[in-house]
Amino acid sequence: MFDSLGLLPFLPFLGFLILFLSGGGLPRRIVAVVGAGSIGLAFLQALLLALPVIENDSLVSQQVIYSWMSVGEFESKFGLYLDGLSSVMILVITGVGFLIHLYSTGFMRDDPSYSRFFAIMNLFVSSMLVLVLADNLLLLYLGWEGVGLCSYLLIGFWYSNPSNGYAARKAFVTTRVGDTSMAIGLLLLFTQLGSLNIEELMNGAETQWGLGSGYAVAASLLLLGGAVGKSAQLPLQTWLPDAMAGPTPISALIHAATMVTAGVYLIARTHTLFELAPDVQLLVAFIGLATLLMAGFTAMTQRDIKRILAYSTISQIGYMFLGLGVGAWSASVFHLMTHAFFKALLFLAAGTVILSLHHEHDIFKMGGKRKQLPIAFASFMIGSLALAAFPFTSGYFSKDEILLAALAIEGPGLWLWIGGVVGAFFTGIYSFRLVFVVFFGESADHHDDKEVTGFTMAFPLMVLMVFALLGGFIHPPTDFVFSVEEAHSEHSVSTLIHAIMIAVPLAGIGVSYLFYGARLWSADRLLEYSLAKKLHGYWFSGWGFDALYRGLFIKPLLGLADLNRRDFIDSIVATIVAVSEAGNGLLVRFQSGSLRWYVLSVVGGVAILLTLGGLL
Amino acid sequence: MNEIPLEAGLLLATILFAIGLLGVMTRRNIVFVLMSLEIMLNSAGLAFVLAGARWGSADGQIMFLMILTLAASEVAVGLGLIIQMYKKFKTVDIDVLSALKG
Amino acid sequence: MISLFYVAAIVAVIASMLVIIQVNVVHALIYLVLSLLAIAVVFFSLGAPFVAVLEAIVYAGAIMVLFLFVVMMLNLGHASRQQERVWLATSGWLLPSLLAGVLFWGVVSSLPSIDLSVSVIGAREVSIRLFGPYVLAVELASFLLLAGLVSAYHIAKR
Amino acid sequence: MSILWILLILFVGGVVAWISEAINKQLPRWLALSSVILAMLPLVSLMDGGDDISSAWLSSLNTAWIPSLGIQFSLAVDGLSLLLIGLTGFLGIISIASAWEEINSRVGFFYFNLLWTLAGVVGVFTAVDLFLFFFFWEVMLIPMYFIIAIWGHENRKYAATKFFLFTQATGMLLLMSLLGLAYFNWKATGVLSFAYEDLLAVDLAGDVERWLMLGFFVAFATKLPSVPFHSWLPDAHSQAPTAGSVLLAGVLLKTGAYGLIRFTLPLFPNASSEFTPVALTLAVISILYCAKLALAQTDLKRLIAYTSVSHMGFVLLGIYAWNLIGLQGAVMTMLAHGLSAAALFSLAGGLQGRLHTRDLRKMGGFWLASPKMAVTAMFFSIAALGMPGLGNFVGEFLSLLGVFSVSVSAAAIAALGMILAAVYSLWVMQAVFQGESTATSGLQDLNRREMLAYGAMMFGLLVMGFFPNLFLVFSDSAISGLLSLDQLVAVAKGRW
Repeated sequence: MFDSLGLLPFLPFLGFLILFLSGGGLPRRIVAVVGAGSIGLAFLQALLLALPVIENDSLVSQQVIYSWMSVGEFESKFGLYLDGLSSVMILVITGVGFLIHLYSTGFMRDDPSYSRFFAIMNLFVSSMLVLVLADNLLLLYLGWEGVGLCSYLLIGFWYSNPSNGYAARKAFVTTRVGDTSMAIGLLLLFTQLGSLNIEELMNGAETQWGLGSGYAVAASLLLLGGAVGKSAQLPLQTWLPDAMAGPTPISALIHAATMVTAGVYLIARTHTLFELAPDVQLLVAFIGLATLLMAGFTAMTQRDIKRILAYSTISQIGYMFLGLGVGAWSASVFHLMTHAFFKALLFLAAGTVILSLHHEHDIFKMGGKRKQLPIAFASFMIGSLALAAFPFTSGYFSKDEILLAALAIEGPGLWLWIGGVVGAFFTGIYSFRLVFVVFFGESADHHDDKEVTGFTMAFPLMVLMVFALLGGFIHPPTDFVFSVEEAHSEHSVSTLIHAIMIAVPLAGIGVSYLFYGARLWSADRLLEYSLAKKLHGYWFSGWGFDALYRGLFIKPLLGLADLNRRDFIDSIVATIVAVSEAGNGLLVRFQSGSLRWYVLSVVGGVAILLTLGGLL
Repeated sequence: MNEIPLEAGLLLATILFAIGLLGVMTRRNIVFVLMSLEIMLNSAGLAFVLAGARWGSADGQIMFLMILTLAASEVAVGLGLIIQMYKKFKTVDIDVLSALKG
Repeated sequence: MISLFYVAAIVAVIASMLVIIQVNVVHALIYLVLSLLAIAVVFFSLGAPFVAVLEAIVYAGAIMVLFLFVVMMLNLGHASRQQERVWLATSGWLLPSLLAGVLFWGVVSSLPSIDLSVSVIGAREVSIRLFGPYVLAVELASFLLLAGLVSAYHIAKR
Repeated sequence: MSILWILLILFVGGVVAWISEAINKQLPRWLALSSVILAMLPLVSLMDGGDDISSAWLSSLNTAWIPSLGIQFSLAVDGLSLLLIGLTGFLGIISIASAWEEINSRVGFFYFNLLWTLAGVVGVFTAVDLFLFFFFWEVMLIPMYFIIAIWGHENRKYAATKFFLFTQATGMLLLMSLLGLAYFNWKATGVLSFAYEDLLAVDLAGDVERWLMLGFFVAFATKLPSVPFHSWLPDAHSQAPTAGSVLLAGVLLKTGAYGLIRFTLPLFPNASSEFTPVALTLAVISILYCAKLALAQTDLKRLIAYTSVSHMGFVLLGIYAWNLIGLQGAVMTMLAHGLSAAALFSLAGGLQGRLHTRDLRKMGGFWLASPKMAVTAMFFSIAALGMPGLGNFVGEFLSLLGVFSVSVSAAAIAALGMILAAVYSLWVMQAVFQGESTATSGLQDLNRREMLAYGAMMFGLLVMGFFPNLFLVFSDSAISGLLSLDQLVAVAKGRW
């Protein structure tokens, strides 16, 4: 029974069902047990399923549960598929997901909608598992949209504040744009290749479409649209920072374990297609590069602790895209995994900070908290080190692999590498800016805040700290999936390159220290220059994308909606009505009720007839 | 006997008809309207008699008799209505009766 | 005979004209009687003595008396004559005159020009025709009169 | 025979419900409910194979009606009709449930109208004599007119008249077209017949076929409705009582789609295939234009009405793809939209019953006071925006898939409707249930009867979403039959 793939997404779904159908009537303790327990069980089962695959990465297990829909030649099965790639994913999703759930049982303990929270979280995990296990793109799309829905429900979890609702809708609609592109991609793939099964599609694409064929370009572009939306890459990245409106564990779940990695997973899953369209693949790399730089700049200017982390996520996913774009599939998945560890750590630690400081988000109102919040401090230190790719932390290995792979490709490779290294520099700056401002210096407020903690909240942090530090030594079993002889290009790289890649993040940390740790330099003084100020404003608003989209899409759409609120087609109908009513009004006036007028009309009529008779 | 031009007789009938019509169209007093109607009926009768005389037949006169009975009953009913109208509206202005409106 | 026709015709036209421009109802009624009598003379001159007599008796006699009674019952006084003057003074004559003129012209332009040889058709011929082929018409006329009687009674009674 | 029973039970049940009001005010409700349930029983016997082995139909019935004009009383059911009759029965029960507390005046007459509308719809779905079809087409229209005009809201006369005029005027076009069709058949064969199968074989000249097709198309497109014949729908929906909205959105609109599938395309294959680009354009415009209009509405029911038009655009799209996938998509969309729109309208009706307004600007933050209602509304909004796993997605995806092989651009542009659907669905949720609470006091949550009805609809949508094959299997043979028939006709004419 436990080797059934179908059970894996079903366990969280069962949790969801129990919590949903009970309608909030269960005691909190049971809700916590059901909510976190279902994910815990799922994690155990995922381990059971994934261990054989880790031992032998050519192992593939498949299970068709039933035929979902079949019409004529179109058939989509509810079929699940487990290989090295999905093994990594299910472990990350259920493992990190379980820790987040465990943490949430403590974090959310005072919330009135405790049960609703866990119900949606479970559904979220369940959808994500369907997404990564699906053997066909339609089922993948089911999970894909399920994830989107749950993110909407969770971001808008505190629904009574309209701005949360706005953020939630923004997230859903923005990703829906990408989803629609992906749906069209599905239509194209089925129409051309006659199947939506991923294996068949990839084989079909390889055999039927040549390298660089138009179909491959179109299909991969459309799928890329979907991936860009879910993974918050340019140009659809704007929803992610606003998605911070939800409770912090949700941010952790969205950023680390689930949603945003879906795009990376999709591209990795359909990598054959992207290899057939090298231009599109290069585009992926450049999107990743542009996003990581953009987000890096923006992260340096933010004040909200969660927004900083959000931009860092965008930036790190940018690295993954960069890796995908240069064909370093394994490296990207590796980075996805390590990122899941340290980003979950950072978010959960941020949650502790926020909860301990009574929902304070502004980092400049914190300061000197390392004594008060020791666990959070340790978590932040380790998480930030990993994020900044400090040597031998988990982030170091994965980022290294991606950058080396970028360097290895001909042509634009060097530029991609330079961009990535510059991004790493910024990562160093902004991650430690956060650490220095929050935990060092003087205490900015007079509160003597106690760290909110407890086993359920501390334990996940501990575990994640270990993985964030040492996760780099885990090797994801994806070599067989990508079957490329990419891997070890290290021997061809000079030590200089290595030195640069180690030195740059350290330099970033150092700069950050000078600004915010030692306060030898001051960012405020920098801002006195008008150029710097302008740039700061620009970066602070996320490069003005929100304003751009508001002007480009939202306003015209709303304007259009307002312009024609009453449906001009109806006014055509209304015109017919008005004309006949006017005619009626005119004729009614003739029928005045005056007898003399009637006689006059009769005589007039006869006179006209006579005259006409005379004339003709 | 002398010859009377038919044209002259019909012209008389037409003139009388036109006068009656003019009266019906212009007068607002309903009694005058009824009188004008009588003139018109008469002119029609005259035309019948003329036509009968033209063919030397009695049929025209018989038609006149029909018109006569018609006129008699019309006047009887019409005058009854005038009295009712006067009772109800205290006026003989025909324009007051304008309920026949669309 | 022919001069009688013309004289009577002119009297009839003038009298009718005066009927429709009167202010006083009683005066108008007198002119109407005159007009009817003149037409009776026309009938006579056309060789129709029977209808001429009927015109005088029934029309100028009986029907006009009915009118007279009604006018008496209405008892329209001085105020109504004033009102009539106001109504008559308006330019309301223009369009009706034009229309009546057009109608008149339309009929007149198509009048035949035949001379009648007048021969007297008396009560006998009329009666033979009336109670012969036209007997159904007589019945209809009687029904009409009965209906007129009943309805006049009913209306006037309320 | 079983079809006749359905019709008879509904017609007689309506009359009995009317009369029974004199005895007891409660009686019409129970009678109506039981007669709808009773009427659906014969369907069960049709579910497995049917009782008519001799023909392609599952069940059929044929007697002379007006023999001198060649009009027969002939009914027949195939898988497609079966699904739609099932939907009719289901929503009939839902609408009776939603009228349970809302309708308190002239109760008997209300249920009479309701049942006769249902009977008319069932007749439309089963008639295979075109004249009889037209007869039922009118039968379902007039009681609906009364439902709107008598039990509607503030502007009911206008809405009812508009509804009536639109459908009646285009119904006349339908009548003219079908008379024309019968006439040309008579001229060709010397036999005056209105039978569906006879008329399928008529060979028409190009222009004649085009004009006759247009008559059918306009009538059905008005009922569907599609731009530019849609403007009666928002008025009718916003004014109709809840039960009327449920029937209108859930069932009556589907008769238009059914007519297109059953009659317009098979009867006029050549003209229809010429017409395809126009129809697809109209469908795409319907989807996008009405979604855009929905964004601007402040009247909740009007908004849902516009979304209905938008979703029916997918049906039109799927139909004019004229392949198995597209048509199955259209059928699924019809079924799923029947449930989701009916549920949304009755939620809007429930809100109106509680708040006495449909104005979105006066709502907000009801989640706290009535979480069950909020979750229910969320579920159906999600269904409406095409969430995979619910019926609407299956329908819309298959429609798009079917169309994609016919016209890539139509499918791609129509897919944008899915974005707009997300925008307006979520906006409604925000406006009504989320945000700060404004009128929380006195807003009752769903009661048990409502929960039962919504629960049934949710269950239906979930089954459709996860096990669409259960439904598709019924319509599969029917639609394949129509498709092959069409090709046969076309081949016989040598113009394919």
